[in-house]
Amino acid sequence: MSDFEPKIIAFVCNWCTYAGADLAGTSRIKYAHNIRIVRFPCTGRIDFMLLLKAFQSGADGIIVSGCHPADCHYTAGNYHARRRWIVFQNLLNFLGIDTRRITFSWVSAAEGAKWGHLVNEVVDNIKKIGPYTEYAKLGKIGIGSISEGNYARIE
Amino acid sequence: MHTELNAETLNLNLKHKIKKDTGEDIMLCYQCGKCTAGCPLNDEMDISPNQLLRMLQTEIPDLEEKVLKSSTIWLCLSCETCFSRCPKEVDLPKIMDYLRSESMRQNSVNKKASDIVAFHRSFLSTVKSVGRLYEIGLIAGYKARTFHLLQDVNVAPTMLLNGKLKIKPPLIKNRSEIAKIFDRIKELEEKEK
Amino acid sequence: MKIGFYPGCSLEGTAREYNESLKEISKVFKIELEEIIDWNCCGATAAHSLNKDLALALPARSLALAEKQGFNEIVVPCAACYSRLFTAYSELNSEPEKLEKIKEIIQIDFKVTSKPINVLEFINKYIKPDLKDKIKNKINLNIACYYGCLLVRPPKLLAVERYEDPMIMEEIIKITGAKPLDWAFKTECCGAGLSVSKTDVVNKLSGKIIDDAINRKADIIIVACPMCQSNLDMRRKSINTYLNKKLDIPVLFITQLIGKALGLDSNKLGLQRHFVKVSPELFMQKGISSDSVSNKIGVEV
Amino acid sequence: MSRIGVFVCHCGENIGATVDCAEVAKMAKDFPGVAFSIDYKYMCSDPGQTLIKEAIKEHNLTGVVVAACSPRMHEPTFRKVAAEAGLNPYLCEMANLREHCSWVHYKDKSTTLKAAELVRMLVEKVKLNTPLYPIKVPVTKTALVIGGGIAGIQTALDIANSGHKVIMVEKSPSIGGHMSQLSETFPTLDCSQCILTPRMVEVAQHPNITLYTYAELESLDGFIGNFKATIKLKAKSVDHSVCNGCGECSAKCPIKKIPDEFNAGLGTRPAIYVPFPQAVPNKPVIDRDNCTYFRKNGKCGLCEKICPTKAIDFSQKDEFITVDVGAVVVTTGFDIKGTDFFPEYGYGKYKDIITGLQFERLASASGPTLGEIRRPSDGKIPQNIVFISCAGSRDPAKGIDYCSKICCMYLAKHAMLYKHKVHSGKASVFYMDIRAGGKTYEEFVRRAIEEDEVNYVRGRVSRIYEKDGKLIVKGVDTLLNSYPVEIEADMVVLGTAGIANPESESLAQKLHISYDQYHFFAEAHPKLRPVETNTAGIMLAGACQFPKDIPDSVSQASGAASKVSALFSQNELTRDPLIAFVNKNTCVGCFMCQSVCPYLAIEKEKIKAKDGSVIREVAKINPGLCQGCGTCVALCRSKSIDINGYSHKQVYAEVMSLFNERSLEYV
Ligand SMILES: Cc1cc2nc3c(=O)[nH]c(=O)nc-3n(C[C@H](O)[C@H](O)[C@H](O)COP(=O)(O)OP(=O)(O)OC[C@H]3O[C@@H](n4cnc5c(N)ncnc54)[C@H](O)[C@@H]3O)c2cc1C
Ligand SMILES: Cc1cc2nc3c(=O)[nH]c(=O)nc-3n(C[C@H](O)[C@H](O)[C@H](O)COP(=O)(O)OP(=O)(O)OC[C@H]3O[C@@H](n4cnc5c(N)ncnc54)[C@H](O)[C@@H]3O)c2cc1C
Ligand code: SF4
Ligand code: SF4
Ligand code: SF4
Ligand code: SF4
Ligand code: SF4
Ligand code: SF4
Ligand code: SF4
Ligand code: SF4
Repeated sequence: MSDFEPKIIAFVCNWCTYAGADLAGTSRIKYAHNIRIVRFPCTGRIDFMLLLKAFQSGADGIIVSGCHPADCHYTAGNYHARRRWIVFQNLLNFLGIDTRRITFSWVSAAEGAKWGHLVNEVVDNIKKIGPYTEYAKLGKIGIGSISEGNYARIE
Repeated sequence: MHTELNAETLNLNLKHKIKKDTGEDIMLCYQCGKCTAGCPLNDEMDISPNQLLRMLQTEIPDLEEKVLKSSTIWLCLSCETCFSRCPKEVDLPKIMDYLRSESMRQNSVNKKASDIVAFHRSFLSTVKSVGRLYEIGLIAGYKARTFHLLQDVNVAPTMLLNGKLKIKPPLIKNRSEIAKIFDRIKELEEKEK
Repeated sequence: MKIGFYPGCSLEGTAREYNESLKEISKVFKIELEEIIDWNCCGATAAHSLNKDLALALPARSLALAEKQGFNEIVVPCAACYSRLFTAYSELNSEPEKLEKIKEIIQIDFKVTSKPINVLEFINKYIKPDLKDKIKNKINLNIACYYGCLLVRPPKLLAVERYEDPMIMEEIIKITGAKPLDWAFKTECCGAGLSVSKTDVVNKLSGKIIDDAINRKADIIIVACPMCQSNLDMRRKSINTYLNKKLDIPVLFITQLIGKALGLDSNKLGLQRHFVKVSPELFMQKGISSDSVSNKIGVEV
Repeated sequence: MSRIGVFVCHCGENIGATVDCAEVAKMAKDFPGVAFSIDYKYMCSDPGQTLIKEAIKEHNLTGVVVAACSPRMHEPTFRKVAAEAGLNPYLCEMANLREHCSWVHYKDKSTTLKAAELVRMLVEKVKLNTPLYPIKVPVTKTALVIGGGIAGIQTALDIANSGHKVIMVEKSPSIGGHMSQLSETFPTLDCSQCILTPRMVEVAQHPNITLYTYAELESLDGFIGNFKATIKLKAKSVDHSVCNGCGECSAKCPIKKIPDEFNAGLGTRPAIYVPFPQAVPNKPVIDRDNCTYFRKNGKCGLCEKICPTKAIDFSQKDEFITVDVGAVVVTTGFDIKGTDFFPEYGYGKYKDIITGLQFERLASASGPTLGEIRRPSDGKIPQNIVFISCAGSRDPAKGIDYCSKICCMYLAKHAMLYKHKVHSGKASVFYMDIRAGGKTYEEFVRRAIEEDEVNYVRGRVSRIYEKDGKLIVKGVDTLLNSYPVEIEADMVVLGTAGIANPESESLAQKLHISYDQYHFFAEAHPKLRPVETNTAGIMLAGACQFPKDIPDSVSQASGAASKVSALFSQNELTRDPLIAFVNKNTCVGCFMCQSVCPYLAIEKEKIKAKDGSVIREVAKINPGLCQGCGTCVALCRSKSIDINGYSHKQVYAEVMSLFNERSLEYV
């Protein structure tokens, strides 16, 4: 397993974590290359079905990160994201996806170093857990039909 | 993140033990002194109620020891005046209850408080054997424990005259049950240790 | 109507007159106070001073027995017992683990459904509504209503309105024609718990209370707790010695006062049992017919 | 068919040293839909920009991905470039090869590979971009100021003086607020009326200000630049256009014993009244709740008979007017707790225990005692006075955790004023901490202690009771080992907590602004946007946000006014069009979205049949209010909301691009 290079997708908000990742860059903080960042206006925008889709397509791990609890640029989007995350965790458990594959974190625009640590930590963890190979199963239980604009509903 | 309560910190700090045992958070106290200002017994106490909390806040072992050896914890009447007025809702009487049992456990009972402890002990032993309070038994027991043989000689005869003292103990039917309650609690305590 | 009754130890002994007067007035309102069979001591200050499990277990047994007898409510005239029973009632109701532990200790299975009520709640609910119609003697006295600690505190637990300046007794006695006084010490502590072990403290605390009542021209003090009564009445001699004054204001239970207003016989209400004697003229002087209080016993103060 | 152009920037060595930029450009050429791809040393330089512009034209590009630095740095630059080449600016995206790739990884094949993937993500996204146009909204250059205390007065004057119209709404019969009740003000001890009155008059006379007193906001609709406010003008029963303010009516009104609000209940006033001599406007209103004419069906009417100008008009009705405004400033101030709030201090039953505001009236030369400190019960001059700080504040048991911020200062002021007036008197202040953080504030408090010898005792008072005409104050001195301090006082002043106005919650609902747990209005950001609310176009100033003193209220008021002026300096507002929109056909009308939108941008829209009957209700997003957070998008279960720039399809395409060709094997 030593040469396993996991694919990690990060769903981050534009105001805090995206900027924090920028700061990591300006500070030349080195971290693992396995991360791909998708920019969102706010963690509140992040639709958790998209995360499932990412797993179904072959992501090995996911980071969701935004502003610290009281600092949301839009005042409360991150709060709603967290609330949905709790529900979503149950769904993951139900689907048999190891919840350790998703990391929920707060990285502010000033926390470049924290971003670097976070990425390294997640990459190490996922390397330990191993590649995500059960995506076929997700297709079987009906997530396969998810395509843009046609998502299964999560409560 | 609050500090984990592990055995080590438990051994060190009275403050944490109180939190665990009674749920009362000593750190809430901001030393306004309102409790002391209203305490009917403050004049008699060797440590005023707010100072007592401050001493516990510091976690200094010497001060904790002083608290357990204080007369304050025995003088507190549980009148609840402090608690009802405390802006931070610190339940001092509950903390005092805890400190009393802790003080007994550590054999640190203040000398001046020995009368009070003796009274409480006599009271409970009457209850244990009779099920209810039996004044004559209580006073006799108390006097035997404290050698305050002459106390209340001026009241007792009138009590008797006014029909206020029962000569016979008010035995309840299931006295053994009461004694068992005492015993089970003792057992539980042994186990917890 | 029947209602559960937990007399508590004092009402069997030092506060017999409280018991007698409560029963007498209840009779007038056709209420039968039915004693909890085989009730035990609540543990008082001693238990919760020394052991918190015991402080719950002792009252819990009586609560459990009351439940077995089918009482929703139990009248607990002694404020100290009431405090212990009510604390146990609330704690066991809100903390299921504690309840489990206590059930284990007392070896009785119960659900904590019998609610302790104090004498003021009892009077308010069952006596006050019809009191006016049954008054025979108007009480024409200035009265200091003394609550002490445990009828009003801690307010969070007991949910008493105006806990620093309660008006419950005042509202009740106004119906009898009495004039309640505005005074400063109605909820100050009398030193109850240290009655025997620290008599000097009692002298000081109770002394202040009596002094203020007299300064405000009270004719009598009324109470609803045997501890308060015994401190203010039984210990009067030593209080007077301590204050170096001769204070002779009588201390009556509220039930005795109501009894007088209902026209009941003083001796049935136990007025002869007081240390500070209740002079027969007290009720007559003010122009109210009164039977004579047996003057045989009572100390000179 | 998309024709995407990819422009890979070396950023000199910044990207070029770590990422093989030529290789990335080469790979990009093979991505589906890419029509043109090139790498260049500095894309943002003039030649770089020209390169992009020419490629757009030459290759007829339908979208552009600039693979360079962070979009947070240069997105506006390249969007402008696209626009200049005739392409809609929102058809340009940036891939972040510098901050998120070359600077954080080592030179390695995997780094170049990552760069290519980042490009691919954005290529997939930009293919789905649609042309967008900035939202333009017109601005009505009139401001509504609600509340006429010092904060409202300052705001109104600042806006009016910068040339814009202001409508001020004050609920009581006069403007002035709490400041008009104060005697002298810390930290300079100048007379409150003297500095306030000229400003009140200025408000009344300013050509740009329309003042409505005895009026309240009824409702507010619309959005920034375009609000519609309905104002209720309460019936004054006096025609102010003819009344000359002679005061005959008040003098003759037989109803005289109404507790006087202006004197904090220490005096009385008639039913027809001007709240205080310097009131603006200085004309009376009839308090209908207390006037005999209104209470007893037309009896009395004395004022009508007596009025020389025939100004009394009993038939007046409440009137409603609607005004268009572009911005709103809320300056409704605060309230203070009364003495009945304190069980341990007698539930308000002792007449000589008063609030700080009542003390202000006693100390004021225009007050009921003409400035002499006399106690309410018997008019005697107190020889021993006690002040109690934090009365209700910093008291979680009473539901108020916060420090009211002003009381430490005004109690020091009171003690000082008392000592100046009653030289032989003794003044004590019970306190827990002395909070005197402000320019010359600490010096002020020290002066009270050092020069005026006010006795500061550290400790909270446990109880006050009355005995033989004295108030017994029981405390301890915690600096003296909790030594008991029992003072026989003649009068006690409680520094009671400053609290939100009782109607603040309903006002917040009318305005769609948020409030904190104590019902004070919430600012958009405690540090960086302290005078704005979360609703664009609505500002805050003064004590309605939190208890504060005059200097702070005034600074905040000027801040709010400058925000309004900045808004009014534009004829139109331009906003990014990255906002949400609803698909009416699929929306099921659950309005879950409405409950989460932090900007209250989601409204209900009725879908009507031809005959005008309502078929169903759906969500509608107000583009003036939506800030584009996307919370509603994620929440809508029927997927009926989408958002420009971060649409379902776009983010989807980004994610999928990473896996459709897992690891880009063809490199
Ligand atoms: C006892 C005391 C002493 C003080 N001493 C000093 C001092 O010495 N120095 C100092 O700097 N500060 C002092 N202050 C603080 C000072 O009073 C405040 O800083 C100031 O009044 C705040 O002004 P404001 O305009 O925000 O609020 P306010 O003065 O409360 O004015 C608000 C106005 O809005 C009106 N209003 C309320 N609701 C509505 C509504 N719904 N619609 C329309 N109108 C409405 C009110 O009628 C009022 O006119 C003192 C405060 C107190 C209580
Ligand atoms: C240790 C510490 C901790 C703090 N923590 C907090 C906190 O947690 N939260 C909080 O809200 N506040 C905090 N503050 C306060 C905060 O730092 C200040 O409120 C804030 O910095 C003030 O901003 P300013 O722009 O007025 O002044 P400054 O930050 O001092 O900026 C002044 C600028 O002007 C420049 N300058 C100076 N003279 C000239 C000149 N003659 N010509 C041209 N330029 C000049 C300086 O170089 C500087 O860039 C803290 C302050 C300190 C000291
Ligand atoms: S009243 Fe409460 S907060 Fe104040 S000193 Fe006492 S315990 Fe502490
Ligand atoms: S409960 Fe104890 S500490 Fe508190 S006021 Fe009463 S006697 Fe004092
Ligand atoms: S209403 Fe008439 S009497 Fe009253 S102030 Fe105006 S003009 Fe004078
Ligand atoms: S009608 Fe009479 S009571 Fe009413 S305001 Fe006029 S004078 Fe006063
Ligand atoms: S300003 Fe002073 S008196 Fe007022 S709440 Fe804060 S600390 Fe207490
Ligand atoms: S000077 Fe600073 S540290 Fe001292 S009291 Fe003021 S704010 Fe606090
Ligand atoms: S959440 Fe979706 S379905 Fe519900 S009202 Fe909003 S847009 Fe319509
Ligand atoms: S995107 Fe955000 S601001 Fe816009 S309507 Fe949706 S929740 Fe409200």
